Amino acid sequence: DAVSDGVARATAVIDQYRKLPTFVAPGADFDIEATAKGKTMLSIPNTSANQFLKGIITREIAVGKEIGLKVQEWQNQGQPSQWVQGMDFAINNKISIVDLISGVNPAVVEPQMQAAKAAGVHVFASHFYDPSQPPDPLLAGNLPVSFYRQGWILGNWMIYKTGGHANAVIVKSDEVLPTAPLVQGIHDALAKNCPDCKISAEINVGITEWGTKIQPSVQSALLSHPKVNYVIPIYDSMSQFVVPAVRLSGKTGQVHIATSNGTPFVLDFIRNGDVEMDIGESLDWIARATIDGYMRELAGLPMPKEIGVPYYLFDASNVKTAGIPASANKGYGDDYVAGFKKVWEIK
Amino acid sequence: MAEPRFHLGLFVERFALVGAWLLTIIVFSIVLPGVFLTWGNFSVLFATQAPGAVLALALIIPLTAGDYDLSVGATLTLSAVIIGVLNAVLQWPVALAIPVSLAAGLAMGLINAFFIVYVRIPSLVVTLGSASVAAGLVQWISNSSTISGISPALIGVIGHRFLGISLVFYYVLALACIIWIVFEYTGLGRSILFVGRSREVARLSGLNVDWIRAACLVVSSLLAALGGVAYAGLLGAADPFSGLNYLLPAFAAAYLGATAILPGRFNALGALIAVYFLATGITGLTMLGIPIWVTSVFNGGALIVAVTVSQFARGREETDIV
Amino acid sequence: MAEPRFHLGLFVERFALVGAWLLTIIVFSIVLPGVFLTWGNFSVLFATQAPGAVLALALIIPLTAGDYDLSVGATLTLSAVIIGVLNAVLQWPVALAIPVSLAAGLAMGLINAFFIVYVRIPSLVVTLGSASVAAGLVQWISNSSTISGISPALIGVIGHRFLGISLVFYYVLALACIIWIVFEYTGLGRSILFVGRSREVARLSGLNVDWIRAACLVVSSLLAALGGVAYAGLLGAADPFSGLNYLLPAFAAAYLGATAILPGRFNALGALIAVYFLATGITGLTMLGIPIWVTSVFNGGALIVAVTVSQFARGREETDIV
Amino acid sequence: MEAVSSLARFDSQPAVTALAVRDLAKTFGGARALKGISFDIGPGEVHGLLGQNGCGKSTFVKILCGFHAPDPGGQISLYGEAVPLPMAAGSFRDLKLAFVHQQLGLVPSLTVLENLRVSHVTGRRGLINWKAERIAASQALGRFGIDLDLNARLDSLSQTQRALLAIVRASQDLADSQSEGDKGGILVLDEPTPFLPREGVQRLFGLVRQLVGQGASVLFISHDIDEVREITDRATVLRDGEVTARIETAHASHDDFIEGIVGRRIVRVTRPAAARATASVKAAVRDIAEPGLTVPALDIQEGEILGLTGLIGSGYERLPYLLFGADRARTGTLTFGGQVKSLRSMTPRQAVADGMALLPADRPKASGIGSLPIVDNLLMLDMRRFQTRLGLRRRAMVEEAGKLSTQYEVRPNKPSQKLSALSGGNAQKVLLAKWLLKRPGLLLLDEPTQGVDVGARQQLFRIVRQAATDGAAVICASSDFEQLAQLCDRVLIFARGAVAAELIGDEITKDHIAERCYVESDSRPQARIDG
Ligand SMILES: Nc1ncnc2c1ncn2[C@@H]1O[C@H](COP(=O)(O)OP(=O)(O)OP(=O)(O)O)[C@@H](O)[C@H]1O
Ligand SMILES: Nc1ncnc2c1ncn2[C@@H]1O[C@H](COP(=O)(O)OP(=O)(O)OP(=O)(O)O)[C@@H](O)[C@H]1O
Ligand SMILES: [Mg+2]
Ligand SMILES: [Mg+2]
Repeated sequence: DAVSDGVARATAVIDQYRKLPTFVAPGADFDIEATAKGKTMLSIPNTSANQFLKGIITREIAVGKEIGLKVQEWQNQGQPSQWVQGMDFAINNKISIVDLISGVNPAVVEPQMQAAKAAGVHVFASHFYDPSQPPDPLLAGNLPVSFYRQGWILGNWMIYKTGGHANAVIVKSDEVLPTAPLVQGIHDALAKNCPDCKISAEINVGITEWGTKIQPSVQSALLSHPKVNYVIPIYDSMSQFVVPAVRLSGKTGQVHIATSNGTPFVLDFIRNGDVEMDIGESLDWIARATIDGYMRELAGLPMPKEIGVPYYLFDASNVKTAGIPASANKGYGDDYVAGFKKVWEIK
Repeated sequence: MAEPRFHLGLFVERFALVGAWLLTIIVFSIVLPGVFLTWGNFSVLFATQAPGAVLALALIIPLTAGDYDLSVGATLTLSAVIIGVLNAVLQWPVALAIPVSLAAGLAMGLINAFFIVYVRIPSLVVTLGSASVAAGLVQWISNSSTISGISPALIGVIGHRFLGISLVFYYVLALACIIWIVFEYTGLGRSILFVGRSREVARLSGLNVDWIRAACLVVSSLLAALGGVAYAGLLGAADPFSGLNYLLPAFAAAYLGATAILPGRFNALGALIAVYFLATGITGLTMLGIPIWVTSVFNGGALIVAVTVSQFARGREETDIV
Repeated sequence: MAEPRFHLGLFVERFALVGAWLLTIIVFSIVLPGVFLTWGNFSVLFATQAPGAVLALALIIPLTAGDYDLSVGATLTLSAVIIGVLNAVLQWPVALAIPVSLAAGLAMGLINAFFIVYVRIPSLVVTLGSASVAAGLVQWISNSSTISGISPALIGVIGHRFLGISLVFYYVLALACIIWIVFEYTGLGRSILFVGRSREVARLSGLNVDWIRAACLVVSSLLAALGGVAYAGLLGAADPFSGLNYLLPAFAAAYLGATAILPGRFNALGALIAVYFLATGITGLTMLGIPIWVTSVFNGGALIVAVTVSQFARGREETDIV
Repeated sequence: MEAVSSLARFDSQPAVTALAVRDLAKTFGGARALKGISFDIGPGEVHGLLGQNGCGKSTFVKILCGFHAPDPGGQISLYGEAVPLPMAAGSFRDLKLAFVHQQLGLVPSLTVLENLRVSHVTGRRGLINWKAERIAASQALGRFGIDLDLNARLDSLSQTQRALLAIVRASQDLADSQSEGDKGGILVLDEPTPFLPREGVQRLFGLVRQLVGQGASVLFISHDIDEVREITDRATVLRDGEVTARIETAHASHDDFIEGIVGRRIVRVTRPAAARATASVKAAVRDIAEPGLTVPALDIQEGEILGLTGLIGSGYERLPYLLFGADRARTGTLTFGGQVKSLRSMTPRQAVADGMALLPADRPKASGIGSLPIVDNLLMLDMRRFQTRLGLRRRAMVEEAGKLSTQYEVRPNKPSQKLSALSGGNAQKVLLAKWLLKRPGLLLLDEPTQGVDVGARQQLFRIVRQAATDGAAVICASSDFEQLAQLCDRVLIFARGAVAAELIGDEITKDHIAERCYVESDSRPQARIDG
């Protein structure tokens, strides 16, 4: 019937992401060291307090050392005026590349984007747009990532686990660009593969209010929708407030949490049994793919259409491979490191 | 002397907040039948607001003595994160981690007291500064990330349920009663009030103003640290940001509470009621599925409206709290 | 009467903050040769801190009159977001959007003034509440997301460079001078000070205390709204959260500024210097690539240390500001 | 070692002293308020501490209660035992000292009960029994024949009631610190009488005599020579922080005292023979019918100084505030400057604009801004004079303030200093000057020379008189009959909220005013202050 067909399709999707990821070359081999010579890069994260971004930038700095690219982080507390300052710093000091990594919306610093373009500074965005979203025209290049697919996996995970009877509460932050495609992915998964599933509530909480609003909102939602069996905090940093909400409303065991990003403390949550599943991405991989893409642009080669970092599901069965306590780069294997070395023509 | 008699204005003033709370409960019970007015809902409400209630109670102590303490939010976070790092990361037993986090609270209090009382810098400035320093330290020791895996022993002591409500709520209740009794029925409490209302007169009356102010600041930091312990135990994790988010609501509750029960004076019962009044409204609104922004409007609106009602009950007199 | 003569303590007190600023610049210039002490760096610094400086200037007006205004951050955001929605989303011309956002600032000011002056609720309570309401409205009209695409016309007026620095900096400078002159050299400024220091004496001396307080609150909200316009013009976008981030630094700057130039009084030049002193330190630390938590510690530590220096210069006397 | 040597010195004296002060000095940021004073008070003695404004009397009192730390080197001994200096907070209680401070030391925003019982309540170890506190408070007030609502906030009380409250509190505290059989102790009264009507002063003196009879000592500070002569046994006179004279009261005349204090004979201001018959009515009050105060008609002539007085509760002191709009009136009109104004809609703002001036009695709260410089307080109403198109001329303001301070004998003359650094009497001079600068047409004064010393008082009288001669009408509410006698052309005596008698010209003498006050209020069942 329709229900079991849907569950079968969902299971197929999930199985695909439980396999250890494999490296696919983003393009032709090229001499990255020659391209990077004398170049500098300034990475501006959305906020330096975000461990996901911090992890990527730390790896970018390390990878930069390997290939001779000087990478620097523009530390900030998430205030747009600080991003403006970072952009201007890059322009004033003739930095070759500005890396808007996963969060700073180029539209918010438009005057600076223009100035950078005029000054010959290459501004790239990485891990920010969904492939379906048009990038800012002033960008020198864009490495999108499919947030839709993350949503799609999350939706199918619930179908797979509940045998087609998922009843979910989604926690989201509409103000960040990736939210829309990600939530769309969840909706589409349920629509296509599960006639009986439903979303009881979608709770929209601004990032600055996660600490105060997520926990009470989730509690209220669980109490007012007693049949709910999944809470999906779409970004896993939200789960620290969802976990106590589930416990305090006495729904431990009945309500499960699935999320995405692979942040280490959430992997620890999985090991402790508080969270069921987290969709992970290797931060080191993202760092390498990002630098690879930018360098291709500078070398005059075509940039890949997507960042190309595979998703990998962590749950109780494999979370120990990420380390105890979990680390951001463990558990994904390491053939990609060798893969990039080969593509970059490094001995 | 005439015995104090029943006085309608005063009664309205004292119990306007309680009335507002009951009204909120009634309205939501009607709008959300079978969902809102349940033991489950209220037990969750009582437990989760406990850290915020502790902050509000911590605040009223220096406020009564005439000092602001803006650092309580940061101190709560610092204490929670210290427990997280020591217990979950370094694997210390909870019984050792808690004293260290209380010591951190003590240190915050002493630093605040030194600069406010000895160097004589306005309390707003000092605690603004020390909150910023503490927030920095928190980010450093927590590496800006949430630390999970705090020992079930602590979670048990804080979150274990009695009559369906986590123990932490009873602790908060006990704390409020103690503060109430100290303020209303002990010499120390009255001394604090005198110091807060007129430092000069208090000194002329032979009170050791400096020591009293310092003690209030230290106690408020210690309570905030205790709030951090409660927070860590409630969540089983410590996150480096949310203590600050409790700060403004706690201030609102302290001031709102000062319009109730003993109007015109910061008081523990009023503050407690204010915390739960605001939380009840927000819970009801979220259960209705109303967008989150409405809760901000409710928070601010309820604060102003409740104080306005009590102001009109007292004929719009100037209040003594500032 | 003896002419006031050069007095070392007073001099140290007045210029300690300027000295600290210069010292910061010198240290970073040595540590970051060729990068820090450049016109480019400082021109950016001057421009990006302009909205924060406007907030600090807005704050000192009601502070002088004895009222806190915690709502300036929310008002700034509200004004910026209104411009964003009207201009970028609904495609109104900037010349129409700006008056609407100033009108919103005016409304905030009038609401604050009504509850503070007429209903006589403490200003801390009212502005805490109105800030919360405004923050909710901001999330509603902006749908909690950043609005980009604000007209280049506004960006030009605010961000156009003169001598390498965006025009907005000169506006801020002019504003600070106007406030300075009003406070120091006009009867109105003195009247505000009298009202702030003793409402009763001011009233019995024939000053219209209520009007003066109300006017100060309205002006502060209007300035905050202007700050929002500057913010929108500087970024070419409006985000719904960052106004609040400016609030605490602006308070810190207002109080820090009150230790300088005219110690013991909130003053415009002191506040301006304090804003840029704190920003200079943070910029230097950021350029050094020092972890972000250090900047929080710097922010708080610099505030306390600078005030402490000036307190010791004046012999640890009680200050008049609270 | 110190203690021993000082003991030796005290032992050489004939009788044991209650309080012995040796070489006590106090410096405020370079200015020496006390330059090393020494004096003794015997047991059972009432000792006067006298001197001009700013000579250091209150400073001494504040050292004695542990508020100020004295300069090192001085000594204080109580009953032969040296007191460690600076004194620890609150230790004055164990030393059996009790105080009425010049500003009374009460908290306006707390209740009568709390203010009265502060030392008991704050000193308690266990729980407070509010019922017992209430009873004790009622009894203490009852013993003084004062009827006050214990729940009333202090700021709803008149200045007189507050002064009485402070006195009751101090006497109660002293009584409580004395143990059975040992009735020593020292009551320190720093200008307790400016707000007390005559019979209040008599009750205070009765209390003082009772305490002295039990062996306690009293330190009495006042600018009223008659009071000092009536109650003290001996007096010590300070000038500029030094002891300049010791007086045996029994052997000294009124003028001896004045000469001791001021250093010269003073010329008393004398009232012009009679009010000018031709003068026109400057201000006319009609139809005030407030609860507790009725004034159907009252005219004040140009150049006239009209005194208002009465016993406690007679309501006279409210009139200036009602006329000025400082307190809301519901009835009545004021005709002034050619306009009839309803008092209902009167505001201080309007009053100032119309050329009225009000010097309130509550100096710290309603009259002066302690945290602002003298120059700002002084020229507050006159800002416009210094406003040019380029802004205020600050330097000119400071110069002007310096001149005025000289004219009004403000000491020390430092216009940039904060008002709070001035002694009580000097601050009062500054604030009177503030209002007179406006050349008001109607000058309303409430206890204008409170705390002003005998010398400067003549100066202020001269200034007020000059203002009247220049055409102002002056209303002066005061419980100081001597002041009224010297200053006023006409005195209205109030009883039970209405004018009961009018004294004119030569009828106005200190004794006559006192007599009429009693006669008028005795003609009905007794009010609150009584045996
Ligand atoms: N806190 C202070 N700071 C600086 N100077 C002060 C302070 N308190 C008092 N003084 C100065 O000390 C001197 C003595 O003041 P004090 O109050 O003892 O005078 P007093 O004899 O009580 O006068 P009065 O009769 O007017 O009350 C005055 O010159 C006064 O200006
Ligand atoms: N701070 C205060 N100021 C003024 N009055 C107070 C204060 N605190 C308590 N009282 C009054 O003291 C009296 C006794 O208070 P208390 O709370 O001890 O009552 P109680 O012993 O419970 O008496 P009962 O229950 O018989 O009325 C009451 O009239 C109360 O209003
Ligand atoms: Mg004195
Ligand atoms: Mg008298």
